[in-house]
Amino acid sequence: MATTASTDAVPGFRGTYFGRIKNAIISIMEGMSVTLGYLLQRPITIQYPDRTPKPVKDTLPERYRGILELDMKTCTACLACERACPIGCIKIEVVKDKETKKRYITRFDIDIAKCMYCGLCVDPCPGGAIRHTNEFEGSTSDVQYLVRRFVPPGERIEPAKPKKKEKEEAGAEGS
Amino acid sequence: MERLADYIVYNLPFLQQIPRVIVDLIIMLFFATCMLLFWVALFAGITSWVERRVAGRIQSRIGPNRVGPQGFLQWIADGLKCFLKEDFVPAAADKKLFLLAPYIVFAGMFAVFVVVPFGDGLIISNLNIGIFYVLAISSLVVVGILMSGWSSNNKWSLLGGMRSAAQIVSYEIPVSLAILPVILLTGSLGMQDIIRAQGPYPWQWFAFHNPFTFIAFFIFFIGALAEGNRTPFDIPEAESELVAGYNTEYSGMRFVFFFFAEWANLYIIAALTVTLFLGGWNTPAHLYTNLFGLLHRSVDVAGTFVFILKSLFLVFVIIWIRWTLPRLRVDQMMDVCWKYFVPFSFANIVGTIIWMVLADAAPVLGYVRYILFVVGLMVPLAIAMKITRNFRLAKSEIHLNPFI
Amino acid sequence: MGEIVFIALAVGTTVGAGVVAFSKNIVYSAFALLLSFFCVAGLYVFLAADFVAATQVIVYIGGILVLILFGVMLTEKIEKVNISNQALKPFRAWILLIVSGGILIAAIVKTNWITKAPLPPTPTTGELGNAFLTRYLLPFEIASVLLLVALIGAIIAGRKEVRRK
Amino acid sequence: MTEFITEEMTLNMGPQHPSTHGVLRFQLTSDGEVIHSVKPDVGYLHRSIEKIAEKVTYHGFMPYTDRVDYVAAMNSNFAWALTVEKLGGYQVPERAEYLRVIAAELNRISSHLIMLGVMAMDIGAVTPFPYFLRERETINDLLEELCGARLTYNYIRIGGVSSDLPDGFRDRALRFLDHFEPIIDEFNRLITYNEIFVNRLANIVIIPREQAIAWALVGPNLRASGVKWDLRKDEPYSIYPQVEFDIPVGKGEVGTVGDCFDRFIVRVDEMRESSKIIRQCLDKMPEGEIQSKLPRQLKPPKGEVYVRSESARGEMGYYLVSNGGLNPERVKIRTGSFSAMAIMEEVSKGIMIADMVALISSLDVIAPEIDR
Repeated sequence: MATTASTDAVPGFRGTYFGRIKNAIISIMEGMSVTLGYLLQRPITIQYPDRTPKPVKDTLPERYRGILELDMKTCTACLACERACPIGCIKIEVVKDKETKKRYITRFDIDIAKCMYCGLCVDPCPGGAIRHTNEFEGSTSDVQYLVRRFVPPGERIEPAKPKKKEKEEAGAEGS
Repeated sequence: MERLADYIVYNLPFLQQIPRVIVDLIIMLFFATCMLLFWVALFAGITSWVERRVAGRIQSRIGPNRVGPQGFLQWIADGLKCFLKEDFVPAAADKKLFLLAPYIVFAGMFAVFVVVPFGDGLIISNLNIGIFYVLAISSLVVVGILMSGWSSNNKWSLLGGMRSAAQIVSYEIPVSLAILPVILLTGSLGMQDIIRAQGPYPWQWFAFHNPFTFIAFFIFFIGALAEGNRTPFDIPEAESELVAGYNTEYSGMRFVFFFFAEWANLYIIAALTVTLFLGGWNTPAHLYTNLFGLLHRSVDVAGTFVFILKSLFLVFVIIWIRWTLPRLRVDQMMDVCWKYFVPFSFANIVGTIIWMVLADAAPVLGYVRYILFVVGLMVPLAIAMKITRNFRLAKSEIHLNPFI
Repeated sequence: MGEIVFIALAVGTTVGAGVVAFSKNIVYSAFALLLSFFCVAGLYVFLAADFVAATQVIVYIGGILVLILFGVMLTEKIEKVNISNQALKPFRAWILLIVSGGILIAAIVKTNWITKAPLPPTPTTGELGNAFLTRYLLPFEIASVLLLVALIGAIIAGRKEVRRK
Repeated sequence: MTEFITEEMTLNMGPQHPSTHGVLRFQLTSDGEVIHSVKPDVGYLHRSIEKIAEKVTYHGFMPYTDRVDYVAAMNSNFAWALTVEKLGGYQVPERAEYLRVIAAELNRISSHLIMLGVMAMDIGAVTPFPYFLRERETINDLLEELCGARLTYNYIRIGGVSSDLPDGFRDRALRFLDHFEPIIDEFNRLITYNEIFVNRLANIVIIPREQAIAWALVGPNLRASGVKWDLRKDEPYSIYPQVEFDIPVGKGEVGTVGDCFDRFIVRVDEMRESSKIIRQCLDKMPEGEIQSKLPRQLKPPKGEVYVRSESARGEMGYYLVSNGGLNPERVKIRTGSFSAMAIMEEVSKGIMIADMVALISSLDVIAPEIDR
């Protein structure tokens, strides 16, 4: 009982008595000169959102994966994006008109609330219809407003004609 | 203060009808209120803004800059917010003590201002036990902190309260012992006497008087940081260990009181250090009063200015230290106190006594203060050199404008 | 004016002491000491003993009270707020109270108290220091040695096996 | 002398506690400041990522691997890609390999920066954290240019990477590294060799070599105990055999090998090595394809495979069973943080609460990586 450990075994101590004082003085002065140096430098933060030199949206790189956007004019309704989406935030409904034998998109919803911006839907899109924008501010008062409906309810849109080459590719992927 | 009271009574004859004790009491209460409203509250608030701005720039951020010009009114906004918040008492807390604790902490801090000098004659009460009174009355803070820690009925708070009590009680010893060399040299405990015993020029300050007071200066300053729970001794409120220590459960106004006390304490640490070691309000060229004609000779404007300037510089140093250093562990904090500060401060007392005897015999020793002053100058010089080196290595650019 | 303050201080001291004795909560007892000690310090100021008053605060509040609080907080189940401080053997306590109280009251009534005019508040620090180092040097040194012995004893008693990796 | 028996106090550290790095809970029994036992309670962040893997495609699981270890998402991506490629025998173009390594090493630096900053903050120094984050921000900008995201990259694809280097990336990356290498020295001056910091970490919670191996510590935690084991060298994958770099191990610089300080300094040194790797890769990178031709819907053959790779938090292993269909049959992820949690109970007896905080951050645990 009452065995005390020697100073060396106590965690966190090293060096001699005066050595430690010296170390403390030197290292604290080193540290304080670094922090004072930064006090004399320009801060690197920017003041989002209203005091940035130009809108943050414009400073984002080209590949930035923001909120998804769809160009209905080039969409071929190949459903590749819906298949690629791991979450299932893209919902496409295509109907075939029995009279004209034409396909129509009746629904193309992207649920931005679910979307995790992974970019997997952009890769397989043959015409580049679906793509990420630089838009990243999506806050709304209700989560249901985040469902982007690219086909207005009740309407139907005729999909674009896929080009020959891409059609083959689209066929190949089904294998 | 007495001189001021004399002056007021002399100029307002109707006061002479009333017993002098009551007049003194009223004047003192009046000045205490002024002190609280126009100095402590203002200072604590503005310091909170300054600290956040300095911390921001040190961390390469901007800091608060939205409320008012350059965010200067941020402290009012924060204060208002806290006053309007719900004063929340945990269900399992001991309500009476929980509600009382912040006031005791605050009273302990605020009562110190009674003897903090602001200039020649500008002191609420020049008690002849001045510095001893500071040590005594500030021990109220410990009780308040223990009270808050225990009554919160939260284990983290309890640990914080215990840590704080252990820390403050321990560091009271080296701090008191570091004051003793100064008292030996002065022969008085009164704050104004201590300041008068020093001179206006840096080498006449007690910090540079002899090697022992030089060490005592550092021991006092660091020990005072520990007593005020400032980094690197912020162990009681170590946010990464104890969530927030003894004030974890506090909210609203009572929470503000703790921080009010903390920021007021910043000024107390600085002012005491300036009083004891850095020459107080002594001004070089006797730029004495009458600057504004309205003020009586007893109000020393230039001295007050010098005193507050020195104190503010030390406040900046404290902030700077806070945003640089990591935190000690609780046993290391004790280790620093008992194994380093206490022996050194004892040696200082003995050394100062021997020095005083020797200095009487050999006046040559009086020149040591110039050497020590040069040594003291080396510290900012060394830091400046290190900063230039850092800038060179990291290819940084200087940007001095504080307003962004 | 002076009397009002004096009575307030006296009442404060007594009430504080009363709470210490009668409170059911040991922590309340400890904190009530704060009031008692503080009012005693005020009484010292009345006696024109400013240095003693400050010493009272620094030693009793800053030192002893904190130690007592430490002791109380290290007691069992301290993290539960409502610990009761039970009264034990009230009958014997009453006997003791009556006997000792009677002696005290008798002493107060019988003593021929000297009343003096209030002393002017003069600095006492220097005189105290001189008295300690001249006339009362021996008691002062004996007290110091005793305290030192107690300190060393406390350190030895409080030492615990350091068990670290 | 009689030994005092003191009552133990049960403390709940977490799930909401500033230094548990996420939603993690420790049940401490302590005698005042000294901890008697620690019981980690994990699972607060369980998101069934392994189960989700059975419902999504092989490509589709890639974004989920970002969420396994969000601080070093690129390394997590890398590990999944390696696993599926090994199972399916898919080839990866050489340029893609270089791109992967560049991205993974940049991410390793940024992950270590977070760890070092957070550790300094847990020890009480708040200021290093923004400095470290500032450097991390530059890396994030680089990776954002590269792949379009700052945290959950989803850059590496099975059989390649999603995009080639953007214009001027090489110059910007080199400029960053030129700036970053002297900054590491500045970090060291600011915090690493600060006397208080050293005293807080040296000789604290020493994990000796044998114990570290026995409890299956991995990555920097293992190397800090003096074991020179790095999958990039010992079980090389990708193009790591073609680049030169050292494996920093704990040397007990200020205390004993395997203490908290070693776990800190090993990561500081690893950042230098990573920067060396990136420089070499940027120089050596060949021109060519970045993605091999693979079908859109992967159907690897039936079988099972376990692939491990060196993530920022040590070995990250994916065990994958395929039934030949579109979705994996079973995925099991083995992470560095999880094995670090196991040793917690063993080594934390008799330390103080403040050391506990240092231990948690020195093991560099990321709560979502423990629970997955």
